[in-house]
Amino acid sequence: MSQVALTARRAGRRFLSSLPALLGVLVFTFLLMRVLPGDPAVFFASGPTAGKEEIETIRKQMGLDKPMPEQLGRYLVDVAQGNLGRSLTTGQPVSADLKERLPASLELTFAALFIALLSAVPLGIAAALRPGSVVDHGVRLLCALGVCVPTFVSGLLLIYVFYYLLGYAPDPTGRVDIFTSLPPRATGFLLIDFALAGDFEGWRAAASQLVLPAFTMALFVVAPLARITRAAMLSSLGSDFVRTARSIGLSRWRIIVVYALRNAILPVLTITGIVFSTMLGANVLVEKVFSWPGVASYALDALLASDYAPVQGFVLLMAFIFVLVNLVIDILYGIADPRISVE
Amino acid sequence: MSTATLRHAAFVLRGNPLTAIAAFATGLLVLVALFGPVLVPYDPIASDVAHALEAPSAAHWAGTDQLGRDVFSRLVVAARLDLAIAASAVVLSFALGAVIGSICGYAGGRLDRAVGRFVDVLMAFPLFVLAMAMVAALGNRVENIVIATAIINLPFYIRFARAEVNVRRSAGWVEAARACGDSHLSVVLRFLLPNILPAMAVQISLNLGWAILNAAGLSFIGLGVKPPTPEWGIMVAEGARFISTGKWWLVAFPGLALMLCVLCFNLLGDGLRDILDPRMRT
Amino acid sequence: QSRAETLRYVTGAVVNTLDPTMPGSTREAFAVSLSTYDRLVSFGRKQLNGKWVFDLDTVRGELAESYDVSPDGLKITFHLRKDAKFQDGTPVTAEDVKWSLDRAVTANSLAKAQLLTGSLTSPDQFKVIDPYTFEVTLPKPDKLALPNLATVYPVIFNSKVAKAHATADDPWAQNWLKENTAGSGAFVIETFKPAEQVILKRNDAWNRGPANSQAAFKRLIVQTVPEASTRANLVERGDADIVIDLQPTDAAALEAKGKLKVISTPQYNAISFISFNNKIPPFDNVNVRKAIAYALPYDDMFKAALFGRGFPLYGATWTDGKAPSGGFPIPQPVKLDLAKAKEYLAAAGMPDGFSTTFSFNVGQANVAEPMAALLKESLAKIGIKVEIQKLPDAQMSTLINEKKLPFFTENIVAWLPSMDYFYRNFYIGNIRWNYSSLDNPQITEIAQAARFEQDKAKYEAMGRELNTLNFEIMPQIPIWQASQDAVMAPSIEGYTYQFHRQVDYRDLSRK
Amino acid sequence: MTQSLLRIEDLAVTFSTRRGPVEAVKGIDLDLAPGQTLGIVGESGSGKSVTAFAVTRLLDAAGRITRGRVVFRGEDISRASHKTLQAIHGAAISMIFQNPRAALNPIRTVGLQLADALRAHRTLSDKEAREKALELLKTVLIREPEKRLDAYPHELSGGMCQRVMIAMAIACEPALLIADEPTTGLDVTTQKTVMDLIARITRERQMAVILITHDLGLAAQYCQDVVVMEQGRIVERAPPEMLFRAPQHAYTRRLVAASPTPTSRVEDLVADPEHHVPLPAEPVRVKPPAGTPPLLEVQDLVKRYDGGITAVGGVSFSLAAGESVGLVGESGSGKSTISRMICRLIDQTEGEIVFDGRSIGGIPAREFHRSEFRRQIQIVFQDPHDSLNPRFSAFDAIAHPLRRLDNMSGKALRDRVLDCAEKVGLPAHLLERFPHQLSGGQKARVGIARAISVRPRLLVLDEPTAALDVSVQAVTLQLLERLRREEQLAFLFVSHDLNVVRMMCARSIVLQNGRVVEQGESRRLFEAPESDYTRTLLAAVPHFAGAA
Ligand SMILES: Nc1ncnc2c1ncn2[C@@H]1O[C@H](COP(=O)(O)OP(=O)(O)OP(=O)(O)O)[C@@H](O)[C@H]1O
Ligand SMILES: Nc1ncnc2c1ncn2[C@@H]1O[C@H](COP(=O)(O)OP(=O)(O)OP(=O)(O)O)[C@@H](O)[C@H]1O
Ligand SMILES: [Mg+2]
Ligand SMILES: [Mg+2]
Repeated sequence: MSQVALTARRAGRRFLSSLPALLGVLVFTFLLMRVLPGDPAVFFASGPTAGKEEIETIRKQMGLDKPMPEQLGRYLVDVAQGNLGRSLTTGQPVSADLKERLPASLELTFAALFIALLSAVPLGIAAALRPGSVVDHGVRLLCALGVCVPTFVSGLLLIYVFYYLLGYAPDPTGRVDIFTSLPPRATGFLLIDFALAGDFEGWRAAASQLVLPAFTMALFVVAPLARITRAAMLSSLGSDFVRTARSIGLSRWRIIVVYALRNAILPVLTITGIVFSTMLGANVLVEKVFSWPGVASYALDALLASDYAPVQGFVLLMAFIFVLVNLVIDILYGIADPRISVE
Repeated sequence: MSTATLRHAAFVLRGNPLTAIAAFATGLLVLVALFGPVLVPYDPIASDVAHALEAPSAAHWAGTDQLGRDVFSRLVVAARLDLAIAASAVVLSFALGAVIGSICGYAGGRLDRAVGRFVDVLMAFPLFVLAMAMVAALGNRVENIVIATAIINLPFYIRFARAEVNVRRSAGWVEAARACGDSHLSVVLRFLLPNILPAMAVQISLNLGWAILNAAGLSFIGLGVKPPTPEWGIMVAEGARFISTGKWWLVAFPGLALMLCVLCFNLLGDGLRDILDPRMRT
Repeated sequence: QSRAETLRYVTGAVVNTLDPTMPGSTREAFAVSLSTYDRLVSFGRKQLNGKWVFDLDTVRGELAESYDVSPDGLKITFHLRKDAKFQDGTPVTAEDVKWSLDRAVTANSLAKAQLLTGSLTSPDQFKVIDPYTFEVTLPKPDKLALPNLATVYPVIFNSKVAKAHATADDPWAQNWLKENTAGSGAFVIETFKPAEQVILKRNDAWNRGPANSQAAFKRLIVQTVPEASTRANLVERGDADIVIDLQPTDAAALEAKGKLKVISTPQYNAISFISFNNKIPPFDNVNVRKAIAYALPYDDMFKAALFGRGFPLYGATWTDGKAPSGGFPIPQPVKLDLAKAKEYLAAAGMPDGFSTTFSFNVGQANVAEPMAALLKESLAKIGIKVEIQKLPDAQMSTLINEKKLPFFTENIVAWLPSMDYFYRNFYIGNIRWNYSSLDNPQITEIAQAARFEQDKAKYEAMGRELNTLNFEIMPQIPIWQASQDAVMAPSIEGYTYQFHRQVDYRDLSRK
Repeated sequence: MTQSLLRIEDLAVTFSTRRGPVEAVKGIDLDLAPGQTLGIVGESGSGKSVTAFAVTRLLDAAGRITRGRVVFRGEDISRASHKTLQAIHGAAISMIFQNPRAALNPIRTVGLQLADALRAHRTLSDKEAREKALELLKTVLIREPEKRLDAYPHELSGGMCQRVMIAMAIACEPALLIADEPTTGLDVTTQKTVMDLIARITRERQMAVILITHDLGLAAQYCQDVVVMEQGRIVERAPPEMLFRAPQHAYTRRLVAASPTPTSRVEDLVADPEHHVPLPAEPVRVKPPAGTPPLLEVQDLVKRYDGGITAVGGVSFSLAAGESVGLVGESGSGKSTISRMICRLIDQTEGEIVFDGRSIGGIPAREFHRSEFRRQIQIVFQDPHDSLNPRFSAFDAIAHPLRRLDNMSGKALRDRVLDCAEKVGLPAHLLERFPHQLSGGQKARVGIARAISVRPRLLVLDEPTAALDVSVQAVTLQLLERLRREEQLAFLFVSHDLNVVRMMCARSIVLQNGRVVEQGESRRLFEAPESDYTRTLLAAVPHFAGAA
């Protein structure tokens, strides 16, 4: 179908047009990291007898002895070849680390987004159906409550209550109970891998491990999602075409779902994209609190250690995902809204 | 503000008790920020190790911290700094973002695309990590926390202002202003900017809360305001370390203050949206 | 294996390599290497105040069955155990020992600098006598030569396996060994996720435990849990078996609850300092340094920041102003005395005080931050205005290395905590660990001489002289030795405080 | 009328607003026989739509029927349950709305929406629904109906959208069709085809129709009976010939007089003898000495937008001082583009503009605000509301060009503003108000006052009355005419209403697709058009049959 071709072409064009932004991110991060006053070589040469020589060794290893423009040039060439450098914190190539850890972050983010959407959209709709009512105010208060606690506090509290006091939740130490044997890695997403392996015991272990951190993260994004859903629903419920739908005698549910909601989904989709990217980058604290072996906490440690390569790699990855998510949202938008593909 | 706007605001507030409460609480908060330091019972940074980690009592309403400092006094005194951080960060990003965004939205074309690219670069950054990196690079002084928070907010303001101006730029009154002899720049600054202000007020209000949380997050990983200055974020971050030992007051009270403050801003933002929503006006 | 046969250890730090000599390897990596590799010798242990600690003075065989030192102290001969096998089943021979020690002194690694302190510098010093006899030659008799071989670096590799993975660029197989082991240790790596977790299983063939036994646990989990309070929760709920890096407050609380076993050992090879850069005014003035030394609220700091968990190094009385002992460190005769502090300040020509910044790093914030707040408050009373600066760890170490921080707090650790070792490594030369940038010819001379002093009494006298001198110059203020709080399930036994301040998993067993 | 289809008895509707309850419809009675076509006319806000929505019970949540009954086929539906209403909607009563594009779901294909309408009341398989939908599209005379079935509303023109709307409305053969301003916003030519279609279909199916409009001509042409509403009340009901020949009620008289017809003159527009101030006589134009350049001369003006749209493709004309020239053409023909170029708000792509003998086409629009000609060419915009900065009071709006272009301030400024306000008939006490506190007519006056405050010589009027009610339009047109005669202004008058142009302009220019089709004396042009296009335009203008 030409619709598909059109969408593909638009997506391709958008992707190409975002490449300069990626390059910008790359260079900017590189420079930002060099501005950091910490010298990674000194930090990692922390052995009890570390001397000048050891520091120099590490510096040479990292290529820090070269002039800055040359370092940048080398870095760009390396990145173009898919080499993101080596992390001093883990001693592994950054790309390997990221590959290992990204599924963890993604799984968490998806789960959180899922929980958030599942609660935000119905809440938003409920509020929009009766604007100004008790329900509306209740939803508003509920959402505002969610965003007003820093994630690290809500995370620690949840752990305290559900793990320490009640013992309902498994120990908050990563993606799966340490005594559960891992499934063969197919996708890196434990829920999927366990399911593929047919290990439902394991699946449950992984899922229960996921609940608290995902919930902590979701709490924070329910508000913007619900807010947008409400606004979009209000505006589509008040629109002319909904009036038309009423005038031809469609049932109330059909009007709400097929006419109002389908149209209201569009702005929600846009926000979901933004929320997803910000969550992925901003769940540093949640990952820290829950010992989640994701990319954000990885970058945080590296940042505090002035370990350049992982931070640069992480930022590049995030930017790339950002572009990708935008692309996906764009395509979805194109599918959901036929008006887009013209213009 | 015209009287009609005030009247309209009063009307919305009456139908919207949450916003009214939030507005009242925000006012209270501002008062605390202004006069708190002269009202508190104790010196917020004077230690008293003999009375460290005492639970709330009549002498110390919110208990004492690790150094025996009065938590309540610290909370009250912190209000000023926290509000100042939030306000200045938001004002900074708003001022920059609104001007840049309006100009782009009005001018369109190449400039718009170029700035759009720049905004894309910023947006593509994992923002919290960017803030961390900036604070780490510039040093964790209050100014730098403000700057970092402002910069990570900037793209949203630019986009918002751009979109708002874009829908207005072909309005009759914009062309009329041109016909009356205004230059493009003056149209942007004197006509469009004031007109998008109300819409941006909502964004500002929501962002105020977010800025405070952001500062708290930075504190949590050790990049916050310098000790021993009282600041809610730091107090929560430090208190969080005591959750497991049952010293609940150390995290509960600052957390509550933070929560209340952010809650107020959020509810206020929601309310503002209603006040400013033209559809609510008849 | 059952849960009881598994040891789960949680830590805030990370393991980043399996080769402990890799530049940049973390402390947790050392701990893992203790279980995966054997060394020629290891330290014994002794009881101190009812707690097991390592004993620097007993060096016992590990892969070596025994060793002899020649009368002139220049030759050490090791007789290897004949029943020792690498994890691939091949026997451990003198060839392997030679290759491993050659690597230690040749390759660019952490081992090189460490072994230097024991006069071990060249492959020429290592000789294979026969497959089970190995000889080390020293240029001068050196007390630290043997202890150095018991540190974490001179691990014995399976040279055949390692060589098979060596390349022209990497003759010592450093890249391969980073992620793989070729040792003879008590445990075998099962999974290694850098910065996340390491799971090890018992090497049943290993017999270097007490009475030639195996390790007690069948399985060992070393897991990174960044949040300190979560670690406390884990061990309290019995999900983790042992943890050593809790916050002082959590350790105190858990001890008070009495459900768990808490073994607090002052880290007596480590010292926390309030340091000045003696080259940056006004700290180049000894009276300023002394003024500060008398203006610190030691007791409050010890109580509020450390919850009293450690060994204070202040508040002593030296009768005639001379150090009573030649050991290091010893409690200093300082205490909070603002009148005296003011006098010193006046003597320094700054009766009205001055302004300065005091730095500490983020990683130590939970102790350093309350300490800094108290310090600031107290110094303000004698007119010194302090601004507190909290630095990310990498920045702090860079600034210290560049000698740019005027006033800060830091810790040091000595693996081989003899008096001269401390003075030589922490008070001499333009090196990072010389926090005070001290350059005192007298201290330098005595410390260097003490290194090779074999006479115990003379050595003690030298120590006393150094300590006295050190107190007079006051280059920095030792404040305490913080405790290592090992919190463990009541069933865990055998915990020993080790020189590397990590848990030697081989020590532990379950009742 | 023995058996009435719909009977409205004493219907009243109240809205609750923040200023308290507002009674929008204040007790109306109406009767409609099956197959009858009834027009409802009246000015904006008179309650026409509210009546329609009340009948169909599609009112906003804020509105409530407070009184009266709506009897449909003998059953009172003013308090019927949700279920009953759902059964009636579409099947017995259906509606067509203004702005057809917004009234269709933008992300659902036309075919599906038609199917929705069909299946709301019968069970049909997908295939049957599609076939029925296709049939409906054929009924409403859409070209290539098979293709349109899968089209989205944005892929159709406004007229086509309205046809789809009609198809949806008749899908289930209702007995009553309510059309609320079905052609507002459509071109005159499209308006005619759509109205003809509605008329034909309803006649064929013997459906009763309520046609709501503010265009008296339209009502006259298509309805058997017309009711006039004013402020929520019905003031008169009569067949159109009667109504327009001999209006009974004063309001109706005013309305009829204010509606421009092919023969009306500006002088006669306002039928309110008390307030009628006679216009000054047309000033005698002294023939300028030979060689004097015209005030404005436009040569081969071309405007191409990015994307290759040629909005204006080579237009030339000239305009003398004090002259009024009309610019007509259907939507999109380039009228606004030309006026903007002449006002130097946008740059032309090619061509020359000469003002008073001096070229101004060369001054870029960006720089024109510094030019001495800025004050000489002013513009009045289409939508009076949209053309006022919501944050400026009326005073500021009028004073703005004076401050900017004449650097006036203080008392001089105040005097001049008051002077201008008086000229346009704006009471001084309104000057402190903000746009949203002014009525449409008042806003139009502010816009005009602003334009004339700097004493321009050329006033470009871009559809200055398109958004106004007829009676307000009449007053505004008179005002403009007076200003022109008194101040010796030249007008470039843009409009799509041929009757208005004919009345206001001595000469007219007809545009189609950015090109001049015909130009000349207005009277001649409209009486004996030379081009087919002008003829179609004229034929499409609705007219009162036999009106004087
Ligand atoms: N939702 C509402 N809330 C409050 N008042 C309303 C609402 N809808 C309509 N009204 C009021 O009811 C009156 C009648 O409005 P209505 O829409 O019926 O006018 P109309 O005759 O259709 O005018 P137009 O020609 O502009 O469509 C107006 O004064 C209007 O302000
Ligand atoms: N900014 C623009 N970019 C691209 N095309 C435009 C732009 N403005 C107008 N056009 C196109 O130029 C053509 C002429 O538009 P213009 O607004 O001059 O028409 P008009 O005669 O004033 O119509 P209307 O009666 O609807 O106001 C139209 O086809 C329109 O789509
Ligand atoms: Mg209407
Ligand atoms: Mg136009």
